[in-house]
Amino acid sequence: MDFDWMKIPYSLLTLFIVVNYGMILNAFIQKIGARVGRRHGIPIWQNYADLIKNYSIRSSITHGVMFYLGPVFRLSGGVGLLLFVPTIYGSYMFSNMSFAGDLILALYFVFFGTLGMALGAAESGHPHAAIGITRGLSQVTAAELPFALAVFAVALQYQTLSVTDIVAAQQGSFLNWTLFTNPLAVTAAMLSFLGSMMRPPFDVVLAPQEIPIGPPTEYHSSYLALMQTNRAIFPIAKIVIYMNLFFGGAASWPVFFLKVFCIYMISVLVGVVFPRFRVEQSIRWFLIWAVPVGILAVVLV
Amino acid sequence: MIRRAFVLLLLLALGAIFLDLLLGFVPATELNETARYYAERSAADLGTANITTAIIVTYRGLDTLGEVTVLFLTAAIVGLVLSWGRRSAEGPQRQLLPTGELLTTGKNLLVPLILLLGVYVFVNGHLTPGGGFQGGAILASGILLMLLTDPMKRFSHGMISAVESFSGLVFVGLGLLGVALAGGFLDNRLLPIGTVGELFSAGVIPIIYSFIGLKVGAEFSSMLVNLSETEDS
Amino acid sequence: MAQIAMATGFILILIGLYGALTNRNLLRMIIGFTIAHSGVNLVLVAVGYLSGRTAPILDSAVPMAEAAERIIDPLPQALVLTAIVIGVGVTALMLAYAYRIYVTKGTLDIGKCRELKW
Amino acid sequence: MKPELEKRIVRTPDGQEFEVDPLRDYYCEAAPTVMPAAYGKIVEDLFNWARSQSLWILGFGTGCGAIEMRPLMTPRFDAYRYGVQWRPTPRQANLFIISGYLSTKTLKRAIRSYEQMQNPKYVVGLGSCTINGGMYWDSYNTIKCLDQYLPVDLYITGCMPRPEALLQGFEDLKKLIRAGKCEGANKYSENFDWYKANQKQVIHDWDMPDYNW
Amino acid sequence: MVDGISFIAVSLGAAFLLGMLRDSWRFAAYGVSLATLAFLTWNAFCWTKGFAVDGLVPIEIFTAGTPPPFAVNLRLGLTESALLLLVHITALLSAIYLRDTLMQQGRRAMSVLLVLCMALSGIILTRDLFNLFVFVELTVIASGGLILLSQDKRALGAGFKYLIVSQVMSILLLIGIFFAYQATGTINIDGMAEQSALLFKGGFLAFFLMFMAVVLELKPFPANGWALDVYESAHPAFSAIISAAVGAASLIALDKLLLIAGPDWLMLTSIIGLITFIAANLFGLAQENDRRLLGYSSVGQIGLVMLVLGQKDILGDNYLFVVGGILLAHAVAKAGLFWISGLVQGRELKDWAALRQRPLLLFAFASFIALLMGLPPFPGFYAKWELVHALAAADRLWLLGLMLFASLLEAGYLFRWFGYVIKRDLPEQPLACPWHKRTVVMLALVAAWALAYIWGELSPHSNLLHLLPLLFALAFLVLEPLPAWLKNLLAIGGMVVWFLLSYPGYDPLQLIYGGIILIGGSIIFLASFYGSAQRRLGFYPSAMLMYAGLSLLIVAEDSFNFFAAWELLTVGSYFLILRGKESEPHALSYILFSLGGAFLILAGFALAGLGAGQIPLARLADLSGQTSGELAGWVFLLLAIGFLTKTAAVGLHIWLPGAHAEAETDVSPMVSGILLKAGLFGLTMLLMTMGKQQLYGVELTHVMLWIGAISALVGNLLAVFQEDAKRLLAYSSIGQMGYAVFGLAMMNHLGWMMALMFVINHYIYKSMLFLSVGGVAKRTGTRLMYQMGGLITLMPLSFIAVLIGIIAVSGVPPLSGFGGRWIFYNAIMSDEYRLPLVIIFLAGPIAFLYLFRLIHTIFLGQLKDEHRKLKEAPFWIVLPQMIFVAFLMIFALVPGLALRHVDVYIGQFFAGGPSLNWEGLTITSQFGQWAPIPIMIIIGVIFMTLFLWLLFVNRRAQKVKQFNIVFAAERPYRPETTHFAWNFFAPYRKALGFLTQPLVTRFWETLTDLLHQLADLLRRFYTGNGQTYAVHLLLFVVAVYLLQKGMM
Repeated sequence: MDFDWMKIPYSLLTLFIVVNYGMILNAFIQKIGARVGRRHGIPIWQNYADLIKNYSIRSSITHGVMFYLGPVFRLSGGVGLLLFVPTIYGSYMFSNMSFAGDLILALYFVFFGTLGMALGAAESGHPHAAIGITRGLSQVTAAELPFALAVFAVALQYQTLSVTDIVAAQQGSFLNWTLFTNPLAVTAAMLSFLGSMMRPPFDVVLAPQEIPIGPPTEYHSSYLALMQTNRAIFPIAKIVIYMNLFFGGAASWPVFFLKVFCIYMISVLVGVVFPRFRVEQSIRWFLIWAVPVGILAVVLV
Repeated sequence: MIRRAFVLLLLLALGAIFLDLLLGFVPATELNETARYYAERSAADLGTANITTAIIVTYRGLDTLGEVTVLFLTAAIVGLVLSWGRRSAEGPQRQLLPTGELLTTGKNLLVPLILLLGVYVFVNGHLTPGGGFQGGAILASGILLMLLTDPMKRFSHGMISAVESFSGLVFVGLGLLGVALAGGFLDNRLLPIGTVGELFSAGVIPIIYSFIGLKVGAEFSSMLVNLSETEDS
Repeated sequence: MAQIAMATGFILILIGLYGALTNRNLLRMIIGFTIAHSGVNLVLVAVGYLSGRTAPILDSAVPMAEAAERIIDPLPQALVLTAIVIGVGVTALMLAYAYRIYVTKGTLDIGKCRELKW
Repeated sequence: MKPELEKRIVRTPDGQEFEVDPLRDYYCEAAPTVMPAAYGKIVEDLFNWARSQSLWILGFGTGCGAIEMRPLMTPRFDAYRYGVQWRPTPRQANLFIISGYLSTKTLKRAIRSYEQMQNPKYVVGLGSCTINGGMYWDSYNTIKCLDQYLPVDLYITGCMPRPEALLQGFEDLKKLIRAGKCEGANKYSENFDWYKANQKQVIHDWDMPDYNW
Repeated sequence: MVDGISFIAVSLGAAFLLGMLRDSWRFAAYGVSLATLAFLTWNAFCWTKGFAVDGLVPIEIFTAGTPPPFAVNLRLGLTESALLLLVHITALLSAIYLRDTLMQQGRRAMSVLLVLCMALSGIILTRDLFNLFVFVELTVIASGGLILLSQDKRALGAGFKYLIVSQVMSILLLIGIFFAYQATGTINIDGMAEQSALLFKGGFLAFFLMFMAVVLELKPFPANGWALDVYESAHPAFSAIISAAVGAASLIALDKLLLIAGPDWLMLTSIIGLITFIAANLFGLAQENDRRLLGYSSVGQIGLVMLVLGQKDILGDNYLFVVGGILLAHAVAKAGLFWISGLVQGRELKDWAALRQRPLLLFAFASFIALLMGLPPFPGFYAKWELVHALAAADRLWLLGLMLFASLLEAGYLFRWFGYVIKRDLPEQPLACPWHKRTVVMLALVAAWALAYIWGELSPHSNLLHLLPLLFALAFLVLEPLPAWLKNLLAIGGMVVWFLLSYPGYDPLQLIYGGIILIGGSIIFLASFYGSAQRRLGFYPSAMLMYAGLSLLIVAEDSFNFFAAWELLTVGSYFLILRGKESEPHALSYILFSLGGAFLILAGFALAGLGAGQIPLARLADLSGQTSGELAGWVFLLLAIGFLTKTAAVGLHIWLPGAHAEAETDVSPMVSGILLKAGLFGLTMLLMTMGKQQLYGVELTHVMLWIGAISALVGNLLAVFQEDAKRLLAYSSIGQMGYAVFGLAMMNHLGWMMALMFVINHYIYKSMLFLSVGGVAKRTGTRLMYQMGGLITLMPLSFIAVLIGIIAVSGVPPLSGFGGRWIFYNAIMSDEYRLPLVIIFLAGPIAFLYLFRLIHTIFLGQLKDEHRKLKEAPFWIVLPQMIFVAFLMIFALVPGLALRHVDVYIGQFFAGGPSLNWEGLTITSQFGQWAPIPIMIIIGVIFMTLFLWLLFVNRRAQKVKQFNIVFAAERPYRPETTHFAWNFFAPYRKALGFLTQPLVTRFWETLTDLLHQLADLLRRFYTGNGQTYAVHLLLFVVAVYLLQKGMM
């Protein structure tokens, strides 16, 4: 097979753009949260400071080999997810590594990081880490379900599993977006989106005071820095999928920034308004409110 | 009480079945094919005057063999069962009052006559109403009389058993000879059938019937003796 | 005639069975069965009876040629004899059993022989 | 010593017996090492800037000062805008505020928490109690001078200092960090024996390894 | 050979001769008896051989030189001679067995035994009704005498009850015979048969009474209380005679009567037989006394034969084959079991555990149980096959169904008993086994296998004992004394050689299954080298039996061979599962579900046969074309449910967790990784031939979709809440099989590809996981996960196996599990059923939960004190795991190696549907693409970059120990309280726990409880009172009378 080596620098470029955008977006979102709480909020570059500080920590400890692998899995998951999905529609170079697989690859690769993180955190031997993981996994099983249904509905609608083809089908007018052609699927997917963004009301997994930070309790310094990096990439990578599937994709970087921002804002706005669910409550919530919508979407498509 | 009522009810139902049988029963007016065959052929073929005897000893000799075996078996089992009790209790024998003179004399007088009658009945089984079973029963009644008059009298088990078994063997042996020499198992025509109505006629029927008589007599006696010996324990 | 005998026989059977099934004493049961057996034999003989005929023995009264018209069915007669003897055998066996049960258990009550059940 | 920490005999599933010494088997016994700044000046300046702009306070309230720290998160004071935030786990925190008097019992926990933080890490003593015992100067179970037990980078005086004083203290601390003068962790490692001796002098039921990794 | 009359004359003569001997000549008397019996046995054998092999014509024996019907006549044919052989051989062996008793009781007892033989011979030979009566009475009296031989005082009461009942029977019989004679004018059976019109005009009642009397001899329910008492208390050797010989003779008496009767009576006979069969087996469930249980079983088996007698009209030429098969199997097995019961000292079923002291006796016991159950290769198997086919062809389905149900009840108590024998503690009293008794049992064993061979030869289908794999498995019985490593080597060698031999004949589908079974099986056998210092008695025959069944299954071309292989693998795996430590109840439920499923399959094949004895499997395809109505749908339904029991579909799954979890370390992967594929293969075969079927408008494959989906959900969900690692894996298998069933049921090309992908994947990773978990459990001495933890450094290889395994299971790229998921999505794209998909979607992520739990609670977290010195799992257990890891990697990179050919092959069946394109490195479908190698490379590069960088940055990181964790300024004290493992997914349980309510378990438990309680309640009806029994008898007569009146 002939591989276009130029894809590598372009992928790195994509990565670079997304990391920075993610960092700023995260800070921006925190600022929104602060403003809702009538605070001034953090400076927009705060995340860079935190990241550099964590990389600059001099000492570190390790609990074993899986302890290293946790953050590695986590960040690989984020980066891989980003690279397996075409970022900019119509751009050969910014389609990154999406030749390797289709929507299903992306869908399942989401779990790569989750699984690795769970393993790494568990290796630390800290019970709170394990509790956090059980909460997270429990919740994600329910939260992913409406999304999977919506994806399936969309795939059925367009009769393809290729992300590029799905985006292509939505071009022309914004009325061609799945949002308008299949509102049920989008509703289900967006409800699931709330759950997978680790924001209130679905962030009991981290529960900072109850089980200090949850899974990454023992993580620090460069380990934590890798995870922070992922925290910048992963939501964006995820939103890219949503954008491509439901909101017509993005044909250029400005559209990309705008759409990602808007989609991210949905979870933020919900998050700042609602209090936190317990795990079983959120599972029930997804099953009662989101899944039926997804089922309707699949059945009616 | 409920149980009795239930049994009664069931028996009434059974009675209803029987009633059904009874009402459906049409008495024959003519002999059927089988009976006619016997009536017409037995005297000619087998030389017996008593058709029933012909049937018992020859035509359905196998039944009779079974019948004799039943008695043999019963005697053996009764002997087996009762002998356990005896074995366990070899205590001193019970003393009875002596039997009266009248009874003893009567017995002495009657027993030979009874035995003679018995022998007569089975020897003439092919000619007159009677036969081995009846004769044997009469023989056994003689033994019973002896037992009544002298409850402590002991008969030789070995002797009775030997007579019984020997008779049985002869019966089977004659039957097998029939296979070899005549028409089949238990065919009576080993010997010439002679003239109907004479004592020495009907082939081996009188012989077989005599041995049946002996055997039945021995078996009944054996049972009686065994039962009477249970008195001891 | 035959029907009367037969009916009597059936009644005897029922009486015998009733006795055998309601009395708990082994000896009484045996007697019940004996009565029933008598009834059976009566029925059997009645089956072979043809009214107005004589016993199946050839003699001067019944010459061979007329036998088929003069005698009753000889077969039931013969079979009944067998049946009687077998009945005697079974009765004797039952008596032996009753004796053994009495010796081992000291009772003649059938209701006491219930170690085996279910 | 708690019975759980005493040596004990354990049976393996296949029946052999061996001794477990919890203190040695469960805990790492290595001593802390001095970790000087390893990179060039520019890089270290950047790092120090980042460290100063990202003060993650360990959520550990010792004395009455703890109550003064809460308002910092409220809209009125909003410490977040200065890059200050609270972390519930010492692994991720780099600033330890001893918020008031420290009983010897709490000292033990404070030492353990401090040692579980990663180098570089900073200690701020809050209020007069941490400086000289304050109103508890003659108490039998509080320590009088925090400096003898943990390397303090900055004291904020007052009884109690107001949140504004705390904010001022953070700004001063930032200056110290940016100047590269906050090497408390290295100081602790260099004078490890001295600190340990002081600590053990007041903590009589010492039942942990010398350094809590 | 000697004239037929000798069977009567010789034994009678000998009996009379015994009477002439002295009481003290006991040896002589015993010698005469044995010689007589031996002579007659030989004679019967010669006759049987003459009729069977040399083609003699049946002979008539006239007595009294007069032709029938005027004199008694006898007939000797094949049936008669075979039964005579049975009677005499049983009597001869029992006489040998009874040596001490007979010597003690003397010649009278011997003559009673001889007379019994003679009476039975009479019943068998005679063609005359009254003669039959005489011999029946003789049998009664002789039996009454022999019952007395028992040491058991209770036998007296039982014997008396027997006599009471016999009296009533003889009254009925006599009256019946005479009235029948009166109606027809003949007393000969053949004569009466000719006159049957006459008989039924006036003499209906007469025949009814005769019929009832003979039926009552066969101990029909409910008039059989006495028989049970007799079986329980009589001497076992005598019980053997009653059960085997007397039963057989009574059956032929009934057969003779049925000659007279018309077809109406046949059905009546069948119904009586059926009720008896059901009731006896039901009551058997509640029995703990061995002999009484055998009694119930005897009564039941005789009932079954009665049922078959009643089906004479439809069995045609097979009548003798079927009756003979069942009857002889019953006779040999029951006689053998009764003889063994004489060796066992205790009278409770669990006392039979003493048999374990003598492996040969144990083998005999197992053979007898198999013989009774009609498992292959025993005659009952062939007979039941024919019977069921005939019943199905004649549309007597209710009879078929009830019969199979009762057989299942029978299996219930027989296998429970077998479980007791294998698993219960050795009783205090050892076996009493003098050599002559043992020899007798061994002769019965030989007879059992001889019958198996003969019936195989007689069978219109193939003789199973000619099948090489089966023989190879049986050969291991002989090889048992060898050391285990040698046997293991032989087993592996055998399987590999068989694979190489059969390889050219396989089509691609068979190749996949064959590869998994034979090569995969060999790899798992590597693990058996561990601990091969012991001999592992019973392991290799069982395992090889299972593999023999499996390897025959995939090459079976007709329904008969398929079903035989199915039964073989079921039995083999049952033995294997039973070997586990606590596996007794689970093995029982496994075999019951499996047999239930097998019966459904049998019924399905029978229905599909349309009157033919067997059909090529390919012919199933023509079924819907050939028949009208719903037949094809029913066949599909029955077969599918049968196969679904093996894949443990939800509702039928409750056997699996226990069976897989409790099995030995190297057995779990066999029964999970390989055995479950049998069900899938069955489904594949079924769907490939029959395709989609409808029943009452319901699309059955659609129902299967639902079943598959719900299995996946329930299996996964239940796995989440297990504390026991092996149970977790077992439940996970239920879920995985659910996926595979779902894939098959989709009935499209890609669905099948997915199912096959699951077949391969599930084999690899489930075997691997079971092995590594088994290895860990071996080292830690527990299977409870919360008692483990932190083993990663101690058992790194096991950890790697589990890690790779769970990544593969969860379907995360880049490992091979993802391939399955990818194909799955492509498959559902073209599928019109959407609702079950929702459930599958829900099930998917749940797998993460239990997989994470598995790896976390065992290998991560806190190490326990007592495990600090553990070593890595044994080499032989780790080796196959590493092979599997390599497999998994290769399969992940180049799935095309295995799947391309199958893809083409399956394509033939789903022409025109979407398929896959395997060109180049990327696999493309109509909807998307998947490039395993680029995925692996991309992920690998990212991963390694980050990993190396992190390692570099933290090169000076301090390695800390297990309690160096932040603990809210405190510190943990004990690993036990720090390891978060128990009730791991508590919030999940709160949210979705209601879905794991053990409804199915409760359903089956209620059902079995109900059956047991019903049995316990109803058996009280046998009060033990002789008079009550006689009342039952009368009640039965009246009831049948009313029934027959109603039917006519």
